Amino acid sequence: MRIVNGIAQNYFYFASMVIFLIGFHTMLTHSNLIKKILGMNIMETAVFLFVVSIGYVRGRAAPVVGGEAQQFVNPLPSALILTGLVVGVSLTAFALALIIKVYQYYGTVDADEIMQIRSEER
Amino acid sequence: MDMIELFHVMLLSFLIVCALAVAHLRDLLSAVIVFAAYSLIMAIVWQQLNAPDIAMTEAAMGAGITTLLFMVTISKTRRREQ
Amino acid sequence: MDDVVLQTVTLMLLPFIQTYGIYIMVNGHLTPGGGFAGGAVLGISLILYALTFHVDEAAKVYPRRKAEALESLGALVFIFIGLLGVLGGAAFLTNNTSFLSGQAGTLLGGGFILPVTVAVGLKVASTVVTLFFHLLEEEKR
Amino acid sequence: MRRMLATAIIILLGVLLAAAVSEMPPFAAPSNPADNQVNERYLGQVVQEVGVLNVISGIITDYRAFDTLGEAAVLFAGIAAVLAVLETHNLDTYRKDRGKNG
Amino acid sequence: MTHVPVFVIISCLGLAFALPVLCRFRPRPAGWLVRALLMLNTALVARVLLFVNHQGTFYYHLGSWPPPWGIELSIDYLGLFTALVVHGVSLAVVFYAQTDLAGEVDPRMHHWYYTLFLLLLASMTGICFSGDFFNIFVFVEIATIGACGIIALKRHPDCVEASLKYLILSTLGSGLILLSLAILYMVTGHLNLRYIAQHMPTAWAAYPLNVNISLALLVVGFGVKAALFPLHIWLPDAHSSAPAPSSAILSGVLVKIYAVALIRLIHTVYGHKLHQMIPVTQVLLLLATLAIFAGSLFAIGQRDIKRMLAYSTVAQMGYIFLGVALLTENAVVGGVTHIFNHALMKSMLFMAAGAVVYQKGFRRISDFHGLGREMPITMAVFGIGALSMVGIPGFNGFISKVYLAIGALDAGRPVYVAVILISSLLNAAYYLPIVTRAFFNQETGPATFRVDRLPLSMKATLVILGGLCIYFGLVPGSLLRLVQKAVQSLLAT
Repeated sequence: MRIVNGIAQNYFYFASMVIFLIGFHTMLTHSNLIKKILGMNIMETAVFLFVVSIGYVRGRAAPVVGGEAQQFVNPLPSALILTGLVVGVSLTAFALALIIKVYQYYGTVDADEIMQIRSEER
Repeated sequence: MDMIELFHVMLLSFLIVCALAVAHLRDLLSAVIVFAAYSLIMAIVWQQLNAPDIAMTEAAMGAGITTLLFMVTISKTRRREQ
Repeated sequence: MDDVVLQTVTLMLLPFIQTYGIYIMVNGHLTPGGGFAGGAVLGISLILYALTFHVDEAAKVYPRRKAEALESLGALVFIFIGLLGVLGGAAFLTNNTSFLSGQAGTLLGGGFILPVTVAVGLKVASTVVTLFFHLLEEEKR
Repeated sequence: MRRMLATAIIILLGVLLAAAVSEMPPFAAPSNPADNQVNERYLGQVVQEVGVLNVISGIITDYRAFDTLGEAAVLFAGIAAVLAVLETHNLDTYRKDRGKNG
Repeated sequence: MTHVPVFVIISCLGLAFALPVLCRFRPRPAGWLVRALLMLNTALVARVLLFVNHQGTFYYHLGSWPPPWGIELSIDYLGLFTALVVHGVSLAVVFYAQTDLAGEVDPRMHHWYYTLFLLLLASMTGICFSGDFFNIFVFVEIATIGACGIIALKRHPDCVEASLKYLILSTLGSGLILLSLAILYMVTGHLNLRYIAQHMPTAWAAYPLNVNISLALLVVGFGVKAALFPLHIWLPDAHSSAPAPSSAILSGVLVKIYAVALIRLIHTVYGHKLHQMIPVTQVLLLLATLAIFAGSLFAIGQRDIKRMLAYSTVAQMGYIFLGVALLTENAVVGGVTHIFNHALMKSMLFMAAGAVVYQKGFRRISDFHGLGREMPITMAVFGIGALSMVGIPGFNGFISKVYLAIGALDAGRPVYVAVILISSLLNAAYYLPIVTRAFFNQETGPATFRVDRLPLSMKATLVILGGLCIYFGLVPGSLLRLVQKAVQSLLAT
């Protein structure tokens, strides 16, 4: 019961963990490489959601000073995630470039088929 | 539970449903489009969490550029997952 | 691709998108936004142009060599500005708030923040454009 | 087989993370450990110390500017890797070289 | 002097940013610029090491912001020692790469190769110095892209595939590291390592499960990147298909940098709480033992020389983790010394294998008959590396194994002494046949020659590294004093 209460209270954290696991599962089980990269993106954004929700405080304003608001949410997680987002985009771009090249060499983007082709070549 | 929390829970369930859909769609192009929707909802969630900077960046980077890159890749490779 | 309506609408939209991108970038330290978001919007505007007209047309407007040079330049400017702190006798990346001699909380008020944001924004814009163009031009086999 | 293993790992991780979530500091409460002197200074002093209104911008370009330099380097590494890979494995030259070597 | 560490990082970054523009039309000067910069930086790092030895650890506040607000570099013994290893091996690799690279990477791509190499180098140095968890994460990401890039730059289908596999798995690892970072930030409210450690007791009292899970995620996340045993599946492909200089740097240094980062994080952040989290160290010990045996057994079954060396790396990472998980001072000294020794040996072995590929064009172990007569210097250096790997007294691999064994006895676990002895025999089972086959077999292998003679730059690099192996085997005193200081300052926190 205590656990259920804790989860209900931290529903944002719980949702981000669920999404994280969905992305993780997609990455582990699907053999299609593009699907793997999609899973990787979902996993990363889930972690980002988790970090951003750490910084949120109920009833406080966005961290832009100068208006009427006196109390602000924690700005540090947002600043970190801004970095994380860009990192994610560069990783995705590089992975996709490699996938295009894999397709040109092997004629497939399926990890299992590639493994088969390589074992036949040997 | 007040209105705003209900709204948050709705958004979060949307996110989970979108993530599941991305995992289960066999058509990669549809999966990428659902992923774009996922990114946009994520941007709205971040707006709701009072983090407008990253909401903006996610809307431009995640929903815009990542989706475009995925689409280009799919157009160069195969569209369906076996 | 050669749809006149699409092309006209794109041409009408482009200035607004680009103005918005530059606004986000330059005003990043006063309102939500910043180099990364603004740069991405700027980059997307060029991608839109490339999609409605043709990649070659876009390459004429924004040559690839220039884009690649700008990527290096943006990052180098960042390092150079950081080194100014060392020259001033402090640590690397130390901000000198009187660098642009503006009032705190105004456009020029953040010391080296405005130049850094613009450098990063331009770098992001050209990175996005280069990435997209190069991936698009891969032949299909 | 691999699916079963992956599902087992996910379920294990899920149970652990759910237990962790129930133990985490309450969401959106003002007195969390993360709400400490660090962001007090960021929020309270940013106008005097840095001269900007957007606190996040102040953090990424001044307080933690080295991270942003690293981020620019990540972006640069990404684009350099993409360009180099696409150019190295250019199919036209690949076919040409293959034809040369028989 | 205080600016030097940050200068080392940003000069690498700056040259990396400038190279694609500078060398767009003439890629040739790129190599010389990199070599010059590396020589300067190696000298600077060595100078800072002397300075720290004299003055003690110092901290550098980037942007002049004091720690909990800004990012700080903590320049301590362990970081400097690792940075010196990184720079030394990189220096050898770039001199070796001067001629070898032309055989494996398209000459028009050399400046891209050096760009990615420099980014990798800068990030490795950054990981060594940084005292901020998120900063470490950013550098880890740069290192990921750089490492995958320098694998994929050889025009061969296997390289692209290996690079992609590596990229996907290390992104998985980074995701776990970021999650661990987030949980730590949530329960302590800090990102600076020293401040996290300071707030750890209260966090441990209030949220024990979260602290434990963050440690587990950290170990798994860095474990993927450092090729800890069941998570090593990317390593054989990536390290064997890459160009020889990349293999040397990836296998010789990069995996160890992640191990060092893990050691530093575990010891500074969790510190004395680690003894209350016995399961984690127990699991680590078990995995390390499995890694030592499984890596060696897999290596015995390989027919390709570079694949065999890659599996051997898995086994040797097991030694390092064994030393770390035993938690006694001598064991950690053994582990950290092994980081140095293995970096030296493995990069040398990969370069020797690369030299064989460069001159003869084959890499199957069965073709090595009588190679000792055709390439005496290369195979002699290979023999030194092999003997050192086995742990023959007089070579540097022996020293670290002795310290590991003493550490195991200190910890009251003599069973690990047996592990070390048996694994040495296993090492002998796959390294020594190559050497005997090359020198004492009367048959001759395939008489193919791609080039008549090995270039001087390759020979000289190999000979110098081989000499260093023997030197540190015979006169390990200065090295050990340094490592002991590093370990003492690490364990004291």
